[in-house]
Amino acid sequence: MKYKIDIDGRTREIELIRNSENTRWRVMLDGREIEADAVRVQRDVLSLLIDGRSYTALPDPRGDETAVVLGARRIPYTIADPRSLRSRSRTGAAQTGTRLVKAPMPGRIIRVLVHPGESVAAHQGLLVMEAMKMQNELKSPSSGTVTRIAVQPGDTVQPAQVLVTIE
Amino acid sequence: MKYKIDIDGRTREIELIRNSENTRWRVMLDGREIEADAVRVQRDVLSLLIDGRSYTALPDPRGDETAVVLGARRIPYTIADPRSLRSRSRTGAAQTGTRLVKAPMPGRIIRVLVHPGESVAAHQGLLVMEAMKMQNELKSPSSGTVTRIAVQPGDTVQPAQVLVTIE
Amino acid sequence: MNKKIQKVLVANRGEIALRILRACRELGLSSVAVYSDADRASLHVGYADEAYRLGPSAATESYLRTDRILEIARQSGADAIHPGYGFLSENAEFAAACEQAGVRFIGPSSSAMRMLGSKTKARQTADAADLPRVPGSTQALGSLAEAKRVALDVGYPVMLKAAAGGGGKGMRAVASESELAGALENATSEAERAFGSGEVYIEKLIQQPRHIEIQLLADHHGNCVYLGERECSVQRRHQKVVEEAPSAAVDEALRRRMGSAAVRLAQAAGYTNAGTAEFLVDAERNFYFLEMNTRLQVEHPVTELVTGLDLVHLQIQIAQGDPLPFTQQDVVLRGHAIECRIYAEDPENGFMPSPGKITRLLQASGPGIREDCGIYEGWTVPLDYDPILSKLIAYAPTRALAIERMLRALQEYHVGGIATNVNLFRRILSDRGFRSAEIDTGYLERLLAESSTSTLESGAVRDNDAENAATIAAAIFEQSQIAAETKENGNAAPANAWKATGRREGMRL
Amino acid sequence: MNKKIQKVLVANRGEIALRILRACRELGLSSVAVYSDADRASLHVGYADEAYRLGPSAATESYLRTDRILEIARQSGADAIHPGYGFLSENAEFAAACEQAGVRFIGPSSSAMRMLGSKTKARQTADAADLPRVPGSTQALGSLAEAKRVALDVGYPVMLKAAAGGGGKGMRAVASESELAGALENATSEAERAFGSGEVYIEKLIQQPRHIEIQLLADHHGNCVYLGERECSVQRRHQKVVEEAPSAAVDEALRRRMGSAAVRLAQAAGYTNAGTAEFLVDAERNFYFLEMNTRLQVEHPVTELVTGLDLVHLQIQIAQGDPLPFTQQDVVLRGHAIECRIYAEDPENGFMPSPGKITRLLQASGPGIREDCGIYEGWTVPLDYDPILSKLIAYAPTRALAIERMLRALQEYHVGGIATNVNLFRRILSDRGFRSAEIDTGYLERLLAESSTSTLESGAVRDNDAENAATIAAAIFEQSQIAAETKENGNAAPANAWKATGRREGMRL
Repeated sequence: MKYKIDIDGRTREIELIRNSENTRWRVMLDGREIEADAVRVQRDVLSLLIDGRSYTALPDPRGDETAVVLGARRIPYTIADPRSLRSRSRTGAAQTGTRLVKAPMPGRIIRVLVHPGESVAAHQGLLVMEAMKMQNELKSPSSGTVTRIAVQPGDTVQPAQVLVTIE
Repeated sequence: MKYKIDIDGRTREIELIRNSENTRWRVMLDGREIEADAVRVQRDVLSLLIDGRSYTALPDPRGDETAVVLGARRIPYTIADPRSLRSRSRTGAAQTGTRLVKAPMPGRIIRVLVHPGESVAAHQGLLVMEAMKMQNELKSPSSGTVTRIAVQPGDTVQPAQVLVTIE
Repeated sequence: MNKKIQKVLVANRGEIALRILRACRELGLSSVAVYSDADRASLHVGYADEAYRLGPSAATESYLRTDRILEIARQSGADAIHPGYGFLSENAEFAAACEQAGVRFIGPSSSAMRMLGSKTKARQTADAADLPRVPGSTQALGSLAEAKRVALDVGYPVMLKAAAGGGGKGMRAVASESELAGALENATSEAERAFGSGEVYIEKLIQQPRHIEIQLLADHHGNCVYLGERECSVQRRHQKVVEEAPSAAVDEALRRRMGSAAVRLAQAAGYTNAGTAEFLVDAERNFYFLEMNTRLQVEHPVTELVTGLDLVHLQIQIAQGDPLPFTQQDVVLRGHAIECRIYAEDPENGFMPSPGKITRLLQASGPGIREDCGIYEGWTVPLDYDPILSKLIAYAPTRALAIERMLRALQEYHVGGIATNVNLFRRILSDRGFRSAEIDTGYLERLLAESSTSTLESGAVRDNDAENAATIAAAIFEQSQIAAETKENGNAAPANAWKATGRREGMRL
Repeated sequence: MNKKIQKVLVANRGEIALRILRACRELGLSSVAVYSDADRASLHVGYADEAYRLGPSAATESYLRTDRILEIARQSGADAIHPGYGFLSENAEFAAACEQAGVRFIGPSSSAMRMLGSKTKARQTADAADLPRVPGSTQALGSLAEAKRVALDVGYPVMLKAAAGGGGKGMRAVASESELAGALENATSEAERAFGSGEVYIEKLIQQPRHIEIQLLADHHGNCVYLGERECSVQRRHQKVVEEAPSAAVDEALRRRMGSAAVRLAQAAGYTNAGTAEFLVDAERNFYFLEMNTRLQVEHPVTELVTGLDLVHLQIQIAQGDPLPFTQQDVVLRGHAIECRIYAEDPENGFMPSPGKITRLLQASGPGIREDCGIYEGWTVPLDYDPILSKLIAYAPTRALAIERMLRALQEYHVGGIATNVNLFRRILSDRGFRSAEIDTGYLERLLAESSTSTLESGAVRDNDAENAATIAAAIFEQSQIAAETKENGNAAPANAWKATGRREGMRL
């Protein structure tokens, strides 16, 4: 199986070839051959030995995002290979001039800090939301103009509910 | 669903009735009605609240045996209800006058302590087996006569391999 | 007072409920848990001998329901209530209601709590006991005009603080008069919502202070000892993030002075049980009394590790009238302990809380590691409460080794499915400033303001071998995933699919 | 000697390999694991920075392969080898080979090991250092005739012991001359198989002694300190089962006498690194030197907890030539620690080992609990090695509380799929004799000989409510099971099937 994987700021081409029924894999990575010894430990934890170096990796999907945890690092990746089902479902969602500020989690709107038509800078606070006993300011993702405010103080909001529109 | 369960030296008749889509169950146990609140925690751990008392139970199958772990106790049980698939597969294996002493685990025979035709008492040592760096004496399950010794010192044995026959 | 406690109702949830229930089991006491609907599947419910439903998930309908809790205590025959921290733990009315109901409140008397629980009252008590304190008002502010007057009096910058406060709520720093009105409104409304009281007072802002607190124990026989200090300067928005004992800034002489001051305060208030006197310490090692926490603290484990004592055991023994089993001279500090508060929050996204299902949990253990935890794999972090998941605590002979040990434990720790602040601790504990103990209450905000490219996260030299390993691991996960989706019609979850495929393809178990 | 260690090869497996690898990480040292085929998926392989295959599963083809281990050390650039306990840890030839290869052996010099490692040699050294010791031979027995003569000389009952022994192997008690021939044959053959040497010697059997040992640390600068004692009397077949520190039988004066004797012995042998002098202590508190263990002990954590020190850190520091960072006066014992060795063995079935797959693992944590563990859920206990799974260690201010804390932790602990001795610890720690510290090396065998109906296992009053709960739980498990088998054609494993059904039937997640 061959893949293109976008990982850590690079696109890598990789092909996995099982050697036999043992734990060793032959890997072609960007044209270079690597011997890897791979064993599953602890359900979904992978122990990898490459040239004597020992790595422990586990998959760490969060929402739509796929990632590998390797040691202290969490490294998101996407599969560019067209045979990957998941990569296809993640296309679309192109960026336009319109930015939607959505509720990141359920909560309650405490204060609205801007009004329709107001110009805002990137990272300027738009509204204050309370969730899990904490008040957090939701900030503008970019500079622009507030075109719509869909909530008012006291409203209970659900995850991904659109709160403010910036153009 | 109704069951007969052999547990802790008693045979109990039990019927489970879900109240609704919440966590409460109505239970008929030996004709007495009990309200139980049951929730799964930690994959296979069951939290049971009965009359305010809190129990944590988990299934603990070992080989053929089914058991419940409740607090510090492991309580084996068998389902007597004919609808249970597992209870059926566990029938047969009736006791006769012949006792087979089997290897409980892989290992090596170190010494044989009896000879064919010898009379043995219950719990008398029959042979010494080494497994996991420890030497253990295998004892006779009952009094009787040794009719067959299927191994000799130095033999490597597999689990459930018959070592000695006692009649 | 001399009848022994038999059955303890734990009026709390999460890690602290479990920690108290463990103590009950160790002391041979029966225990009663209470739970909201969001917590039916939480660990504390299964750990107690008895458990009763309080009500819906909102704290106001469950863990803050004084009436329900006392009713459950009565019905279950509990003769003592441990309030934990937060919720009703510093509510003098609740303590008084327990006293009236004949149930022991495992904490101070309601009268001592009234003298110390409100921050403004505590400041009056501190003045009477001759403790140095931060200049400012000892009364709640009546109006914006009064606030302006007091602020001018002590001089800007000032701090606004909720009288009933805790956990950093209802606090605002104010640099100049122009910010005062807005800050007062914010602090008042936040305090109102958090504590049911909008009382706010003013303190002078001490520049770059350390936040250092003294742990106290006082029994009903007039014995009061201090158990050394905790260094709690690593804070974000006035919430403690990392705590340690002892403090690198406190020597034995300062410890004795601060400890004696704290004991004086407790004795002036007729205080009993465990309690904590919080101080600010400035660069010249002057200390200023801030407030008294009349309850067990989140960070009590670091004190337990360096003193070898069990504070919850001692709380219960004190509550049933036992004298303290040791004196001040018996208290010897040994080694160093550090606590990391693991929260369901995303430091890379404005510290937004991240409730949700914990799909994977790998925990740390081994030498010198303690975990006080209230979660498990498969548990869903509810929306309704503070997002604390667990406390990871490291003990070692020296501070330097405790830091390395904590880093080792954090490396072993993994929470999957939700965002946590685990990587933030790695960053703090690897930071030069923290490692040389150059910390004050502004330390963490300064660290967070630095570009994260300077940290171990992305600043490390590119490790090609590790990148190759990550890529190979991703490909192996993906291959199993696709194989699973193709052959099994995509029903299996990624991890399970990978597992199934791994098995099929002969990967060793 | 003064070049710092950079990279440590850990020539061991299981919990002790992991414990040493954790220390390496904490000290900032690179680490190299080695593994047999049975251990490819074991935790220590993934924990190290590098890992190399030794060979097939049998210890003789892997962990005892001196040549392979030194070859891997050379290839990986490891400048030190930590042998752990067991395997090559007391092999003077291996220590000498390390010395010749220029790799530091983290243990004593081969010459000190030769003076103390063989029990017969150690007895000669002890005589020279004027230690009280058990009467008997200081030479290996040459013949049955010689054995008979020595035994008659010291008087029956006597003990036969393997000179190279450890872990209770090659030991036999002999009550009278008629048993001597058979016992000698058994002891010799067991010793031959276990240690590659059939050398056996004779000691007088002390009646109902306690087994108490002194932990030592000695550096290359002439400093040697003792870190108090461990009480190891709870044994079965001369194998330690429960260990504690301190011993209830040792007061400060006896501790000082035993500690000084142990230091004298170590200094006589030019000993460096961590080591343990084992003694028997009789009812009159006379102590007799037994043997010296020239390595880290399984039970070292109880000493770490009461001293606050880290013995593996100190071993590494000593090996690289650092002086001990403290003196005898700095060593202060505080509190009490107990260790339970959790084994894959079935106490209800003659302590037969129970290798196999661990299908479920719930671990203990919280205040005062440490676990040094080498297992995980899904791991298969191999056939080829000692069946130790984990060490559970409890620390508390007093012995009584440490016992209650351990019982609490054992209640939290669950290993599914294989038999373990967890319930045996519950029985021991609940036993009146153990709780009053009336223990000697025969204590456990006597307890095991008692009818188990007198224990908490089945002797408790029938608890109808608990029986009902167990029955209801069994029915719920079964209902889900049958539903799963019917609807899903029986492919799912019981637990998973129950899970799936639970979900379908609306049981809260």
